[in-house]
Formats: sequence, C-alpha cells, structure tokens
Amino acid sequence: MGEEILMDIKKDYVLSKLRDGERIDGRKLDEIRSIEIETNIISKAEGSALVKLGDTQVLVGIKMQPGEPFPDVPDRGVIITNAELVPLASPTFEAGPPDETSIELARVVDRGIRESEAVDLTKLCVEEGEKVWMIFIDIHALDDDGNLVDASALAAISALLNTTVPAERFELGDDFPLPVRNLPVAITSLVVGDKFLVDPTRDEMSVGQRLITITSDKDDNIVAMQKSGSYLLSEQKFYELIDVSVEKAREVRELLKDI
Amino acid sequence: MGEEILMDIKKDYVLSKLRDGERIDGRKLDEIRSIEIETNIISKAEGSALVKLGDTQVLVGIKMQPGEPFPDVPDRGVIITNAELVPLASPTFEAGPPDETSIELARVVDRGIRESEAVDLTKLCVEEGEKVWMIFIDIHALDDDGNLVDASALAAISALLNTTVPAERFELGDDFPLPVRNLPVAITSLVVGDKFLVDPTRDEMSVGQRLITITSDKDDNIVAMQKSGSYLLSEQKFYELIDVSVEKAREVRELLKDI
Amino acid sequence: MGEEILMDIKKDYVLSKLRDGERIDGRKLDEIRSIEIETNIISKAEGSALVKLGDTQVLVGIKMQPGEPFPDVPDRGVIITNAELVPLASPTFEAGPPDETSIELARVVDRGIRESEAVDLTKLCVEEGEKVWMIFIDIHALDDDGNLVDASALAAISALLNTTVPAERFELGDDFPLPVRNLPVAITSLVVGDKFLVDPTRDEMSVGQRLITITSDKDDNIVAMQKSGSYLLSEQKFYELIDVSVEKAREVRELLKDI
Amino acid sequence: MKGDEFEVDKPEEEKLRKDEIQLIIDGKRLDGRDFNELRPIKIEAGVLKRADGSCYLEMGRNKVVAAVYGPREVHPRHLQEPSKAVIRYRYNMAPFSVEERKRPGPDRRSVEISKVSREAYEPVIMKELFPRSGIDIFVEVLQADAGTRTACLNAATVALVDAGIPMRGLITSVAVAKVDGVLVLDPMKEEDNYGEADVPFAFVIRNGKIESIALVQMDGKMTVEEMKKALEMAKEGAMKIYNLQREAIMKKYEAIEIEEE
Amino acid sequence: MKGDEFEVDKPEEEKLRKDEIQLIIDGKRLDGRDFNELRPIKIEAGVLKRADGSCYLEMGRNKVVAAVYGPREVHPRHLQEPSKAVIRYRYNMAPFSVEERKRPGPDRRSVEISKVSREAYEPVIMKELFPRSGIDIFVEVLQADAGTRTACLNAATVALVDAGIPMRGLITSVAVAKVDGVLVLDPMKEEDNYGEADVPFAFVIRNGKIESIALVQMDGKMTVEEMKKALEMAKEGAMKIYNLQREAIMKKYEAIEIEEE
Amino acid sequence: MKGDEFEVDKPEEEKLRKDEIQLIIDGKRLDGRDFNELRPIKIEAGVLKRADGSCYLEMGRNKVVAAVYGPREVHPRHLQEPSKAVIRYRYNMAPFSVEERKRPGPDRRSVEISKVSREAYEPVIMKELFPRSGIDIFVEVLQADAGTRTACLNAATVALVDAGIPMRGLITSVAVAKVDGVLVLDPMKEEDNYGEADVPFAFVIRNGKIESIALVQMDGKMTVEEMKKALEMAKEGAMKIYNLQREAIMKKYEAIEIEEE
Repeated sequence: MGEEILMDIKKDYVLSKLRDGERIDGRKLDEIRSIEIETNIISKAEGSALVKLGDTQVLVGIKMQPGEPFPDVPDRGVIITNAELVPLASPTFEAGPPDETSIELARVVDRGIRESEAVDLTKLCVEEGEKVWMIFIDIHALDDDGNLVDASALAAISALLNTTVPAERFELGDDFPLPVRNLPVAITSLVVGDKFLVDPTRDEMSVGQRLITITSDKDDNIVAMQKSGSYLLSEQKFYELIDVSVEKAREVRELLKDI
Repeated sequence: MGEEILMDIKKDYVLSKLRDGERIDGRKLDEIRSIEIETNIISKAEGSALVKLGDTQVLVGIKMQPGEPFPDVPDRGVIITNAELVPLASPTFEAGPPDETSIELARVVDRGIRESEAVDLTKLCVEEGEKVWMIFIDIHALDDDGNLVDASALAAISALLNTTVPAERFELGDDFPLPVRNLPVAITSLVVGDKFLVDPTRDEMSVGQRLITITSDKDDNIVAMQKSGSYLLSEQKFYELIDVSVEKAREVRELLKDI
Repeated sequence: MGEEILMDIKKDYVLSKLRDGERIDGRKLDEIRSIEIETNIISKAEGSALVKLGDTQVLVGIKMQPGEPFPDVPDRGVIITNAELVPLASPTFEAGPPDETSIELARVVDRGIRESEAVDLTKLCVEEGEKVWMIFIDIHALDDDGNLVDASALAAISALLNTTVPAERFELGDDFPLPVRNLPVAITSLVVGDKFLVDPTRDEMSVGQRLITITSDKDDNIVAMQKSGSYLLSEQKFYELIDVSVEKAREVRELLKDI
Repeated sequence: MKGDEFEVDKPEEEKLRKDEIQLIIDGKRLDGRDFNELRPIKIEAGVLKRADGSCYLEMGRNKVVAAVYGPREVHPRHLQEPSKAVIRYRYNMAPFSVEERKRPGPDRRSVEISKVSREAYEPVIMKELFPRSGIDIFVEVLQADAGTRTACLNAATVALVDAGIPMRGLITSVAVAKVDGVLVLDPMKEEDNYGEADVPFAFVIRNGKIESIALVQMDGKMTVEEMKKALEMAKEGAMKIYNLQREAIMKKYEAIEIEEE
Repeated sequence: MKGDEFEVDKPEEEKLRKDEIQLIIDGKRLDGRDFNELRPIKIEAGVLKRADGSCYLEMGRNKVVAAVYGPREVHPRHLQEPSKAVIRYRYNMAPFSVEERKRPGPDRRSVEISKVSREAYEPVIMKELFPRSGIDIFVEVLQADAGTRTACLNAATVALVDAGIPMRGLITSVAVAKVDGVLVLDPMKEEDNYGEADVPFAFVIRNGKIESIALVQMDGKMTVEEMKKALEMAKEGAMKIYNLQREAIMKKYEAIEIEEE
Repeated sequence: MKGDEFEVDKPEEEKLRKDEIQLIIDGKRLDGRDFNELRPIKIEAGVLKRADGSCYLEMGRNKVVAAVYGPREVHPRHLQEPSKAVIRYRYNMAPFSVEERKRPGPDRRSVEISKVSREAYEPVIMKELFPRSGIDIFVEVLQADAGTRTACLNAATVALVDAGIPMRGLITSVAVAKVDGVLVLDPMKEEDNYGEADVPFAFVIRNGKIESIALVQMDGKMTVEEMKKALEMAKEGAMKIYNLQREAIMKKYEAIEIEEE
C-alpha cells in the first residue's frame, strides 16, 4: 500500500518535471547516466565485466566449453545467453525459474550479440559437425536501479572483449582471445507522452513500463529492437527513437575501445 | 456459482429425457455423433488427421525420427503418445504440465494402438539394438464438446494410416508408408443408472464422469479397456457395454477404410 | 489448532520430566531405543535393510549400475544418496520434490558413508575414465517416530554390507560382494537447555528441532557432523556431545557385526 | 532409447514377443500354480505408528505397504469440499522396487494408477460423513512383481478399516491374464511381460458377496467371450483375497483385545 | 549440441549463412511473389464451439487457431485487478508444427512472444469495462512457416471481435525482412532463415487508418533508412490484412443473420 | 558421469586422493600461510542501492555479496508468523563462479547451506520485534574458492547491521581443515579438495566475546582431540574476522557522518 502511494508521488514528480523538459536527476532527456566498466574481475570465468550504469550494477561472466554444434550450422560456435534476476538485486525480484522479464532480458541481449555477429563463430569450430566452442553468457544482476537491459548488454560485450578461449584446459591447443569483431550497444528509452527519456532510472519507470530498446553496431546498423511494455508508439516517435539510439550508442561505444 | 447452477439444470434435463429413453440431442442411446475425418492437413508432420466428432475437434500429428530402441525389444520401433489439453480447447483446461486427465487420455489411446499391434514395429528397426524409428503421436485437442478419448483415438489411427516414414530426410533409404495393419477403435460410454449413453457430449457429462472406454480391433478383439470415473459398475452392465462397444467400433471402423 | 495445543502439552511434559533428569519413555538421557535390523528383504535390490529404531522405521535399498565416472576421479565408483520422505511415513510429510529436510537427511547420511570411506570405491572401476559402478542409496522412510537420520544412516550401512555387485547382469564378470571396509554410525541428540537427549523420539522433539548429528567410524574418528535447527550451542555441550556420540556409536556398531 | 526428455509409456505395459518364452508347461504355470490359483498372500494390519491405519501386504513377490491418514484437515483450504471428504490416493514405487532403478517421484503410469484407484474408493468410502475433511491413502510399492496396483488396493482396504473409515463395502482386487492362449489368475511378472493380455479388476464386496466392479482396466488382446470368462475367474479369486483381508483385520483386533485384557 | 539441459536461443532466430541460398531471382522471390506481396491468407471466424470467440487463419503455410475466453472470473483471486480486466495471451506451438518435433510446453521463445503480444493488446482492449475479470487469448500454431507471431496476432484480433470484446481498434500484424539486400514483405521460412533481418510489426488500425505501433521487434542487420522503409512497407501490407480480417468477421455475422432469418 | 537426471552430491564435497598433492611444504601452506593464518579479507558495507543493507566481501579468492531486505511484508500471507519475523536465507552461486559452469538455480548443496545458515541467524536476530514481517538475507557467490558458506555468513552479518536489523550478537564464521595430518585455518580450494577434513564453524560474538556455536558441520576424518583443537583454532580466527567486520561497519558509518557534515 505505502509502496503504491510512493510510486504515485514519484510518478507525479517525474511528470511535472518533464512538463518543464527536465528529468528528476537533472539529466538531459537524451543523457545517459555515468558508466563504469570493470573487466576481468572473476578469474574463474573466461571473461567477465561489471558495469555500473548510474546505480544499476550488472555482472556478466563468460564460461566456455566444447560441445556439439547445431546440425544446420555444423562449423560454428554456439552462444547461450542466460539472465538471473536474483532477489538480491531488487525487492521485486523473486527466486525461481526465469520469468518473462528475465527471459526477455536475456533474449534481447543475445540478439544484439548474435545479429551484430560480434563474435566470429566460424573461428570457434574445433571439428565440423562434432565439436565447437560453446559460449555461456551469464547475466547476473546485482542492483537494479533501472535499465538493466542496457547495463547487461554493455557488460556482455565488455566481458566478451575480455574473454580468453580456454583451449589448453580442454587440451585443444593454445588459449586464444575470443575473436570479437563488432560492438553492439543497446539503448533503451522510456516513452512518456510525446517525449522519451533515454536510459531511464527506476524512479522514472514509475510512470509505466513503456520501453523500447534499439541496439546498433559499429557501422550504425540496427541489429536488434524490442518494444517492451503495454503502450502504443507513434510512427513519428519511432523514427526519432531510432535516430537518437544510434547516436547515443556511438557515444557509449567509445567506452568499449579502452577494454 | 452460475456455472454450477447451469450444470444442475443440464443434469436434470439429461436425466428427465433419459427417463423417457431419449437423449437431449435426439440421438439413440447407442448412437454416435456424426464423424468427419480430414487427413494430411499438417504437411510438416509425417502424418496428421483432424477428427470432428460432433462439435468435438481433435488434431493428431505424427512425427518420426530415429532413436535408440528399448534394451529388451532391440529390434522394434518405439511409440510415444502424448496429449496436450491446451486451454484453447475448453474453459476448464489450464496451461501447465500434463495432469491426470491428459495422462489418462494419452495412455488409453496409446494402449489401443499398442495392444492391437496397429503398427508393425518390427518393420521399424534400422539397426538392431542401435537405431529404430520412434513414432511420436501428439494429440492436440482443439474443442472439447465431450468424449475427447474416442475422437483422439480415431484421429490417432487416422493419422497413422496417413503417415510416411521420413527415411530420406535422415538418409536412411527411401520413404515408405508406415506399416499399419490393424484398426483399433475406442468407444466410450457414459453410465447413468441402469442405462448407458454411447459417445456422450459435454452436456450429458453433467450427470457425472461415469465413463468406460472399450477399444476393439478389426477382429472384434478387445485390446484396451478403462473404467474412468468414481462410480460402481454392475457385472450385467459390463457385459452389455462390451457387446455394444464392439458393435459400434465396427461401424466407426468403416470410416477408416476410405483413408 | 488442536495439534498445536497437543504439542504444547507434550513439550511441558518432556520438560518437566527432564527437570527430574528423566525422559518420558523412561530411557536414560543417553540411551538409544531398541534397534532391529533386517537385511536382504528386497530381492530386486542389490542390497537392502529395514531398520526399526523404536517405532521409527526406515527401509534402504541399494541399486547398482555401470556409469561414467567423474572426470576428476576417473577410477572410482560413484555414490548417489537420495531420501524420499513419502507422506505415508508422517502426517507432516507431503508428496513432491525433495524439500530441505529430505535433502539434508540424504546429505548427512551420504557424508557419513563417503567420508568414512566405507565403500572401497577404487574396487568399483570397470574401465578408468569410461565406466565405473554407480551405487544408488535410496532411503525410504516408512514411519517417522523421531530421529530418521540415525535410522537412515544405520539402514544405509546395513544395506551396503548386504550388497552384491550385479556384474553378471551387466556382463561385467562375476558378481562380488560390495567391498565395505568401515562402519560409520550416526548419533543424533536433542539439545534442551543444559542437557541433551540421545536418539530423541518425535514426542521429545516437541521442545524444538535442536539437533546435532555426529557420525563416527570404526576407529572412533569423527567423519561427519551436522548441527541442525535454530539454536545456539555452547562449547561445553559441543565437547560433551562429541564424547557421548562416539561412545554410543561404538555400542550401535556392535549390531552391524552380525550382518 | 535414452528417453531423457520424454516420459515413455514403456516397458511396463508392452507385451514382449510371446515366442520368447513358454508360460504354460504341462498344464501348469511357471511357478507351478494352477490357472485359477492365487500367489501366496500375506497381510498384516496396523504396522505403522504414525498413520491412522496401515497394512503390509505381500502378494507373490510383491511387497507393498499402505497407510491411511484422516479424516483430517485439508490444506490448502480451497481444496476442501463443503459437503464431503476429499479422497486422495497416491501410488508410489520405491526406486529400488524394480529391476532397473526407478527415478523417484511420480511418472505417468503411477499418476494413472493413482487416479483409477482413487475412483474405485470414492463411491465406497462414506465421504458425506466428513465434510471439509480429507482422507489420504498412501501406498508404497517396496518390491514389484506384476499386479502392484491390485496388491496396493488390497492393502489400502485393510488400512482403511484399520483407520476406522466407514465404508459401504470392502474393495478387493485381482488381475486375470491371458498367457499361451489360456486365462490365468493373478499373473506374476513373466506372465505379465510375455502374456497376451492383462485385466486388473477391483470389486466391492459386501456381506461376503461381490456387488459391483470398482475398477477395470485392460491391455492386450482378448475375445469378448474371454473377457467375460476373465471376470468370472477374477470374482472367484477376489473372494479368497477378501477372506484373507478379513482375517488380517480380525487378527489385529484380537491382538488389541488381548492386549487390553 | 545435445541441448538437454540448456534451453538454447536457436535455431529459430539465428540467420544462416546467406551464401547458401539465393533468395531473389530475376526480381522475384522464391515463391514468385513481388517484394511487397503478402502470402495467400485465409481467415475463418467462429470455428470453435467452447471458446467465446475463435478464428482459424492461414498465412502462407502457417496454420494457426485462436480462441478467446472471457470476460470471466480470474483464478486464483489474488491475480484479479480491482479496476480492470487482466489480459493473458498464450502463444503455443503444437509439437508437430515444425520440422523437428518440438517438446510440448512453453520454451523461452514462446514466453517472449506471449509477452510482447499481450502488451500489444493491453492498450487496445477496453480493460476498464471489466474490473476483476480475465480475458484470455490462446493461440495455437498448428503448422509453422515463419511469421507465426504475426499470424497469431491477426487471428487473435478476429477471435476477440468474435467474442465481442470491446476494443479501441483492431490489431493487424505483418513482418518485413531483408533478403539479398532488398526489403520484402511477409517473409516465408527460407527468407527468414537465410535472410539478413526480420522485423515483425503490429499496428492499431481504427476507422481504416493506421494509428500507431503496438508491437515491434527486430533481429538482423538493417540501416536506419531501411528500417524506416520497412515500416512503410509493413503499413501497406497491414492494410490489406486488415481488410481480410474485416471480411472474415462480416462473413461470420452474415452467416448468423441468414441463420436467424 | 553424465548425471543428466540425478543430482549428484559431488564433487564439491568429495575428498580427492591426498597422495596427489602435497599441501604442507616446509611447515608452510601452498600459499605461504601459517597453519593458523586467515586468507586476506576485504569487507565493504553498503555497496548496493536497492537493498536495505548490503556487503561485498572477499576472503582469499572468494568474492561474495550479501543483501538484506526487511523487515518487510511477507507474501504469500499464510507464510507470516503472528508473533515474529520470518527469516529467509538464500545462498546462490553465479554460474560463472566455479571452474565448470554451474547450471543456474538451487542445487541440493545450496539448499542445505541455505538451511543451516538460516538456522544460525534465527536465534540471533530479534525476530520477536517484527511480527508478521519477513527479513530476507540473500547471498551471491560471484567467485568460489572453498569456504563460500563462511564468507557468505560473514558478509550477511555486515549486511544485517547495515540494514539496521537488531541482533543479539554478530555471527562470524570460519572453517578449519585437516591437511597432510595437521589442522589449518580457513582452507582454500586445494586444501579443501585434497585435504582430509573440513569443519565450518559460525560463532555468536557479543561484546567481543565468543558466546556460542551457531553453525557447525563437518565432513572428512578427524579424531575427537583434533575436533576439539579445531574449535579452538576456529575461535581465534573468528575473533580476527569479527574485528574486520566491525571495521567495515564503522567505516560505512564514518563515511555517512562525513557526508552529513
């Protein structure tokens, strides 16, 4: 009950600021929170990255092991992306099998990596049709202060950039760096009336889950898109969102160059 | 609540008609509803059939793939029968893992096929002890207006009659028709007092789930039987039910000859 | 409700007797209930034992089959211990997947067997890295009148002593007795204030689940220990419990010599 | 077949090729029984302390135990019925009860057996005497050798009486099989595996008379005439089991009376 | 990969190597369609007796059926909403609907499709008229050939109208793909598998006019300009589907009227 | 072993053959520590925004984070206790925290650890102050290197204090192992894998004094005398950890005070 009243007050506040073209934390409408990326923090993993997007924190770990390829792509490695929204990260998360939110999160992140062909999977074939490298991308949310998607996508590509294929451990030759050749970046916005807020915080989400994520790659191609939430989107807004998302992704991508 | 009252009214109506030896839809006590069988409607499946039994509709699809035989019958194909009572088909079905109703349905249909030796499983051995054909019979209920069992059993044998073993797809020689050599037919009756109604509709089932299914084969052998429901059955009734069921199965079996 | 009041009355009774240094069934504080061990009662199992500890009854069956070893111990057999607290055994048990109580039970029993090296697993290698014997220890509770842990542990080691490796059935040479070389015995006590009751009955447990299990082997080594229940244990009590548990285990172990 | 992902309806039910084994030799069955002879049966009532009623039963090499709890409160509450007791019946096999270890927990076969067994008891138990209550029947198969569902039903009946649950009659169960072309009573494993048909029956017996059929299933192949003959054979067998059930119950009560004296 | 323990996001979504197959030949698609041409569509309303509304729909080789139940009571009660109806949407594939048998039950892909589809309908259905009620939309894919989510949305709309659920507009859905470097409407399986991108859209259409986007997803690779062009192409296609939806609905009502005369 | 269907109690607990590795060389441990020396410990309180209390802790190569939520409402309601708070404790390992990827979700080992850890806190937290409420302790193992349950307990204590949950004392936890015949404090992975025994303890410390044992488990092989010595060794180690826990808490509060000035 108290929680709901609090949400209503927050919502009113967000909306009243927005009427003046402002955000409650003083950011510009298209401004992304400060980003910190820390890589290689889990030495047991083949790659890892902790991303702090404002107060939102996500840890991604990469594990690799040999496995069988899919029959229809017998010479390519396999990517498996999984997200655990552990109850540590938010009072609204509950222990249990993945629900639709965590499945959607994992799949949207996965599509960005997969469709941008960020990892050169053809270099991950050990023996055609028999054995290829499997890449497990595990998204572990630690603190959800809004926009887990962008933080997770950023942590995923950061961790991949930081991954060493553990060939020696499996007696498959020398270790080598995971061949990463593209840098997809997801940009999520909250649609409110005729405006939209890039990289919304949890407080801003009190106005409703009216989100769209647009992921673009190093050549400004769109590689994944997901409208998420019960709302209707105008064509005009859709066009604007695409342009802004590609532009903001370029900004964020700069950070990946230092990894 | 309203639902329960409605059921009570239906029940009274069914019983009052029955006192005059009549059924609410004008059928004779041992009369089966009109039957339509449409085969080969799912081209992605190895075999398929849609059965309409009055307003009850069941779709059965057959998929086949090579697999390992059971150790104790190393030279025979394997039948796996599964029923999904999807919530689309009835307001009383719920999404989720199979409950006792759908398990019983699948197993009763399975026994009819299996025990009549409808499929010559010895012709489905690829390599003894190593590789045999697996037949997946998937029962997909679409509209449950009563007596899903008979409709499912009829759709299953119809789909099998219509099945081509996809040997080419698995590089195991030429495709060939599934060797079907018997035609089991299930007849379900609703036991009400000292009478019984063959092929009950859902409205008739308002008097209680007092069912018995008797499946017989082309030689009038009984191949499967299942009393289903919380009631007691007299010996006299049991004998009558057997005789009527075998007779009605013969009628229905005629329809299979055109497939 | 009535259940709770009854428990309160029992609790008061247990505590009032205890103030006089007595137990409600007349036993001494460190006295174990009468024990009956019956082995080889399930001829379909490779080994089996029914243990009656007072009115508590547990049946353990051992099944064995060849399987793959763990990669890091490629030349040793594998032990898998499982406990089913079937609702037949107690009004408080419910059907369903193992809960924390049955998992803890299985794991505490498992540790006693495993850590005492009761079974010589090196003699259960068929082909290094490829095939070893797997031992399934299935604990099946029948009647829970308190202290299932000790009864289960005793039934497990009794059943193992009684186990024949079914090599012939799997065409792996002659059958041979399972090589058992140690006799772990678990002793569980209920901690009540500054006293403790060895081998508590269910009525005694009305004072709370304040248990500790100490398992020791034929050389009086401690091989497993588990404080179980929400309570704090003094160091002094801990020392006393160790000494008593080892001593009582020696008594119980005598019974195993006749198997 | 590895069967890792599918639950497969085998091999419990599938008839193996009958040419593999001859089941009737010189007019006798493999274990020397006559066609209409039951396996040895042992019944003991009241074997568990915690349960309200219980029974241990052996039928040939089958070993089963049944427990009854109730009438008792039903949780969760929305499962309660305002005007009668809710009956539950759970048939479960111990992992070590069969040749190849059975994974713990219910499979499709045990779900079906639990359903038809519960439906056998529902019209017999006087549910209307215990509104909002639950009566739980739990049966555990400790060792299986064909006919476990009939053994469990027989044990459950004794456990129900031991628990003092009022019933309109006793349930007694036995199967008839067709092997090598003849009908045999109470088939054991080999007859079930290699036989041509198996028909488990359960009857309601009141005042020493079979009144009706509470359970009937069948798989295999039988003519209509054989099926009718099978019913007669089963009825004869059931009467013998019924007497053993009564004896077990009386023995328990005599023991109590002696104790109480 | 055996994939026994992991649910893997493949192969539904993964683009296969485009050099394996040429998808555009002489300016036509493999099935002879023009770039902006829909597959043949067949829609029939009111095909199920038990459901409150229903629809059978074919879109190329896709065969789907949709049913709507409600407004009706919501169980369990704590899922009720005091001021509006709760919408459920369940997308499910029959095991035999795809080349390799699909294990029954929801996988990650169908959970996601159900979510975004539900979210498309939620702002369109007049939920506020049915407090504490539930409106359930169930769609079954009987045969799949790319674009099942769009086919299901189109069928669900007709089923909702058939059930008499008041809506602010109709949902119409179609995808645009990029294959061999060009945009094509309503891709079939080969175009989806070997194409470069796939963008399913759903629109709200009111009074014959597209008002807004109710669903959009995308995977693949497209320039910003292509994406904008894709939207225009989808809008044209959607209007054609919209007309077919209306026809199917009218046909059903004409049939009823004739019947009633 | 494929282990696809059985959850197997290995290899976390199984002692590997000790002859494979020499763990004590020249009176020092493999990482140069003395027998009674802890691994380096790093503790930081208040690292998460959403949680009511939190703590990040490293203990050797273990990296864990703990969060506390509550006192808060308990859902579903029937789990509430009328006169006290309900404590939950969830120990969870990230899939990438161990050498071989761990399947997400609870396994038998983590269920057991969660149980005994919860039971350690229950008598210490002043539950009676918060009737009908829930206090949830969530610990995530981000990297594992033996002793994760002790590291998590130490982190949980700091998170509880950070959340302002009143307690009768602080819980501090450390293990003692037996390796190459000697007792060593706070074993790391190699000592746990190849050692002869492992005894995790947790103590209640109040006013700088160890008052009682809140958790003790053990697996391996030890004499009675060794076990008693192990307890003494653990107590010494626990006092050092206790001081680090206090420091971390104070540092957080100093930071707040500085901020507030």
